Amino acid sequence: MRWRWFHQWGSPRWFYERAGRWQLVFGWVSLGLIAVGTIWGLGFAPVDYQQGNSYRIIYLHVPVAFLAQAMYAAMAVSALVLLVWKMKIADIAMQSIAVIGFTFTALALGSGAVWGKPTWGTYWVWDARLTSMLILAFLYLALIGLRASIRDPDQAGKVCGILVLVGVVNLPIIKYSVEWWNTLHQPASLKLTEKPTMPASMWIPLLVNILGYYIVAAYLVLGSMRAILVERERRSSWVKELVDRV
Amino acid sequence: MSIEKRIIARELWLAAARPGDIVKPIWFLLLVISMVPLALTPDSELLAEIGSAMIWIATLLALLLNSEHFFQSDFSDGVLEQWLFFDRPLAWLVGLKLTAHWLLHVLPLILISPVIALTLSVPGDVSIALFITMLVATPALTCFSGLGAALTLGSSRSGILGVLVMMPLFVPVVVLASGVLIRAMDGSETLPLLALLGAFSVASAVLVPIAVSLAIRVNIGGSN
Amino acid sequence: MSIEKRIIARELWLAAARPGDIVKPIWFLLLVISMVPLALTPDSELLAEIGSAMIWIATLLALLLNSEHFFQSDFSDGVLEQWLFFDRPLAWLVGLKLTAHWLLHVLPLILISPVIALTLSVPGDVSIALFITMLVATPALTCFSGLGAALTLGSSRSGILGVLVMMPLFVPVVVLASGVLIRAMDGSETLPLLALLGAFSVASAVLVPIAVSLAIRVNIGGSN
Amino acid sequence: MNLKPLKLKIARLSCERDYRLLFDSLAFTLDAGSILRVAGKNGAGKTTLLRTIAGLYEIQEGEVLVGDQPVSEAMHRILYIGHRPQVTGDLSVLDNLKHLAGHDDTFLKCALESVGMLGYHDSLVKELSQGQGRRCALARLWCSDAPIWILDEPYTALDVSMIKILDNKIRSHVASGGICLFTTHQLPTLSEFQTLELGCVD
Amino acid sequence: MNLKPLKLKIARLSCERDYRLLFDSLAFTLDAGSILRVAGKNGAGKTTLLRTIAGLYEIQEGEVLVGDQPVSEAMHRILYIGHRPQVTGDLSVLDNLKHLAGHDDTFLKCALESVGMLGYHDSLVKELSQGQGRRCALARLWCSDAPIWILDEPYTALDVSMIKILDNKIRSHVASGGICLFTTHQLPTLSEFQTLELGCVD
Ligand code: HEM
Ligand SMILES: Nc1ncnc2c1ncn2[C@@H]1O[C@H](COP(=O)(O)OP(=O)(O)OP(=O)(O)O)[C@@H](O)[C@H]1O
Ligand SMILES: Nc1ncnc2c1ncn2[C@@H]1O[C@H](COP(=O)(O)OP(=O)(O)OP(=O)(O)O)[C@@H](O)[C@H]1O
Ligand SMILES: [Mg+2]
Ligand SMILES: [Mg+2]
Repeated sequence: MRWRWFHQWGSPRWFYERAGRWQLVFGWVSLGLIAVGTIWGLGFAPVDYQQGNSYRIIYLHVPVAFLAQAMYAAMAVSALVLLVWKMKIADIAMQSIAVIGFTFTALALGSGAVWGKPTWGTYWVWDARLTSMLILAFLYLALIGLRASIRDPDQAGKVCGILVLVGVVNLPIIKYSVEWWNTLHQPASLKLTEKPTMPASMWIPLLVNILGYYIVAAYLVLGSMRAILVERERRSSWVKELVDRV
Repeated sequence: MSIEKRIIARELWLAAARPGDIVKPIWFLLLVISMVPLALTPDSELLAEIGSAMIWIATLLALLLNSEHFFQSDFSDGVLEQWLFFDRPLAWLVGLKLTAHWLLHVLPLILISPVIALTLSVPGDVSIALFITMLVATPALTCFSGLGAALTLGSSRSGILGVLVMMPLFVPVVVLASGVLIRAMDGSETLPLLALLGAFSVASAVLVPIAVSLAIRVNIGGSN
Repeated sequence: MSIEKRIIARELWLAAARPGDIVKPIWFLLLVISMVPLALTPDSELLAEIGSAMIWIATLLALLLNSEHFFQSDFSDGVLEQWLFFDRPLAWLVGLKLTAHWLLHVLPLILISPVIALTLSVPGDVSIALFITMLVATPALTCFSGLGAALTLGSSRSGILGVLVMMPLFVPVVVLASGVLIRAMDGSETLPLLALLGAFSVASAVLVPIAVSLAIRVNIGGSN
Repeated sequence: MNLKPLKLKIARLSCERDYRLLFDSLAFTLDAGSILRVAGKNGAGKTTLLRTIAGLYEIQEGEVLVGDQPVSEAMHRILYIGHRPQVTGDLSVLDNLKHLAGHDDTFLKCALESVGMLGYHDSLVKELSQGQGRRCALARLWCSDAPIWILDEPYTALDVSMIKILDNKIRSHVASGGICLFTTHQLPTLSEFQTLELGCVD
Repeated sequence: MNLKPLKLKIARLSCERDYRLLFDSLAFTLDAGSILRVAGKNGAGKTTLLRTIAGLYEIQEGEVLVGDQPVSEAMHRILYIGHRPQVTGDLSVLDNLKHLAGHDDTFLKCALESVGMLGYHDSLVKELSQGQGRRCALARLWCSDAPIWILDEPYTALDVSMIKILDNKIRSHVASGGICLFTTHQLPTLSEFQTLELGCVD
């Protein structure tokens, strides 16, 4: 069976153009939302009575932390589509999401570490959630490394798909086991799980930001998919046409 | 001979032809463990405290490093692709190979661990717990490292890349196992955790060979 | 291009072709280090105490594992035997290769160690001592593991065997280096030990390539 | 022995590598008793074609039918010997054969005798010369009951006497109802075979 | 180019493997401009002889003199291409040549053109077909100024056109004062060469 681009409908070119339009929309919407959320959060939300102004990093930290995990789920869906329906576009999605997902994970770790210094007095502790986030970063890295080590893109896609799916089974187990491990012998001195009871003027901008980051993720994924698509199809006629037009 | 017997027999012949493969991980374990007091501290109380965890980490590494070339040489001399022509599902053959590997290469490592625990003055009941934990946890680890090796067959000089790819997946096993050890040191109940570990091992022994066979097919050149 | 340039250039091309070879040891180090709190304890005080030694052992392992195939692939595809036809002493070429290897594969590992020390809450001055120790000690270790790899070229699936053959030779280096670390934690004078380590490294950089070239000749088939 | 007659049918088979079409809409049927030589210059795609037919490479487009089954379900009816040694250097000649062919010792020793390697059954494969290693891999032809043989450059490294032995074996295989596909750059000394010339696509 | 004329002298050369005498008190001298084909059946010891002469195997008994020097001190005057690929799969064709032969790009591209591999200089060797890989290894013949060529089964996996190219190259090498030793099981299409038949010892 030949690997298809799409199930029945469309072609790489169709995707390229359609995705281009959506990308434009997503770009502007997310820009608006993030601008509103961030300016509101940084400039107008009230100061936290415990943490002072340092809490404001939440407007970056929480959205990226959410996305770091959501991206893996999206990647798993792509992997399933790739291996079951053999749609090449799913492979491209997987490749894009792996890099962007890793970026978000790294941002979450980085912003968390920066936040940890004023609140906990240290950049890093081996807390359950932090550790499972670190493992997630490793998993993304493993995927990127695995893909980079195989020259043939089709082969690399399938192999990465297998790893992603195995990872899906394992991620909840990792999360559960790490949480359990930590609660066993570490006094619950630092807990991220309890939501700070925030006033609405704090969490509404947060919500706006979260939405904005989700859309910006979609924007980034579409953009990187288009770039990979053109690069993989560089010798096909439609890409040559496209290049000629520019 | 049935195909099953031929697969198992070959593992035995290979083990006889390359005795180093069996001795290497044990040797590695011994050396890493003897580095610990050298590089860290000869203080026997601290050693007893961290001893079982150290043995566990070192065993993990020894096991992983030994399985890094799990399929590599068979792949590059073309024997692995001949398995596709056997009248059996590849996943089944892979399962056999993994089992043989565990028996020949991992079991000796487990059997030696109580002796090593002794040298680090780990208390007796903890070292028994360590022994049982290894017995229950290593099948899952073996399966995962086999998967890592299969996934990276196509990459140039895969080497330890496979192991590294799979390491994030080892985390649950490592965490559960260290839970058992900590409880054993406290003297509290370890059975539920061991049962969990066992379930994990059984599940991976059933499912992972399928993923491995897929990965091998893809790396040989597709056909699925 | 002179033969020297060709040897060095090839190492660069290979590093570019197999970026995994550079990333792998770093990745290994990160994972081993993150296994320690998982398997042992997340207690940051205990971690700070054993942290620098852990990093040191893990770096050692990462370095060794990376050099296990030092000559293997060149040997089996026949490029290494072509070096005998070059108009230069083999020991000189081997020395160049070892140097390039240290720069490309070991140095990154050293550069990253202070960051890792941070995650294990190792105090700042100890982590500086760790950094310097590594800088001074790794040339000797690289030479020795190259020798191990060369000695075992002829044996089947040499793999990590070479490393294990050489491990006993590492002991002096490990002992000296851990001496530096312990003194750094106490706050006492580390310079004499570092000087000793440095002398050891220089001596092995001069002498070991000769031994390596002999071993390679023997394993290619004699002609001494 | 006589084999159950079997057809090998290739339909619309295409393969592209790096945007270069190696073969396009290839179609032919091989009946029991036929020999096909795949010819073409270096890089024409002979190995690729043989491995695709053997089921080792994914079929990009088209079909390969062994009897009525797609090849992926009928690989056990194929004997494939390719460029790679297909034997393990660290094992003895006999153990290698036992693993791949799985008969008893006396039978295998007969097979080794046929390829002139009887005295070597206990030697490790890696201690053999190039040609002796190939002979040992080819000994599998004497142990197999697969009707379809796919041989990629089987004559490589063989001396004149072994080439004759191999030719005879192929002849007797197709005489008893088998099919043989092979490649070679040397002019084969076999007499009756069809030739498929690759490399005329672009 | 014209090479400084050089003699290759083999005296009393013997080799034993596993208590089997492969060759015994072999002695011959090759003058500048001569071609020697080493023949013999599989396992006769051709590869062993060539590698011994090239200085890769330790000399068990006897002497190999390149000019007046023992071979161990004159290995840089020898170009040896053996069974193994002699190239690195992970590097591009051009980088491989650069490392082994060390000329500049334009020169090497000429060499690649001679072996019909010009379009492939950027491909990784492991992505080439068997014959293309061999061609890439043989391209070194076009870059070398070593007077003595030792080629172990150079024709393996080559197609007819490349065999012709190789023959011409060998011919022009000896015409300019070189020496060439080679083995092959195919009847070589070269015209003037001496033959040394191995395998008559026991
Ligand atoms: C490197 C360090 C850190 C990492 C890796 C990290 C990771 C995460 C993750 C993964 C989430 C999302 C949780 C979810 O999906 O429900 C999250 C949420 C959050 N984090 Fe962090 N965090 C770090 C440091 C911190 C610090 C220092 C603070 C503040 C004291 C903090 C406060 C929060 C809060 C308030 C939330 C939102 C609450 C929730 O939704 O559960 N984090 N963090
Ligand atoms: N590494 C080795 N260890 C032991 N014996 C060996 C080794 N390599 C070769 N031999 C033996 O030496 C003999 C000669 O081998 P050699 O490779 O020289 O033969 P050859 O003439 O090149 O044969 P071919 O035509 O098959 O290439 C063979 O009988 C072989 O078994
Ligand atoms: N792994 C690979 N990745 C990319 N391209 C490849 C790969 N293997 C082969 N090719 C390309 O496919 C083409 C056909 O290769 P193939 O091995 O089928 O040729 P062949 O006809 O068997 O040649 P030869 O006579 O040299 O054995 C070649 O041009 C080669 O460059
Ligand atoms: Mg071929
Ligand atoms: Mg030979």
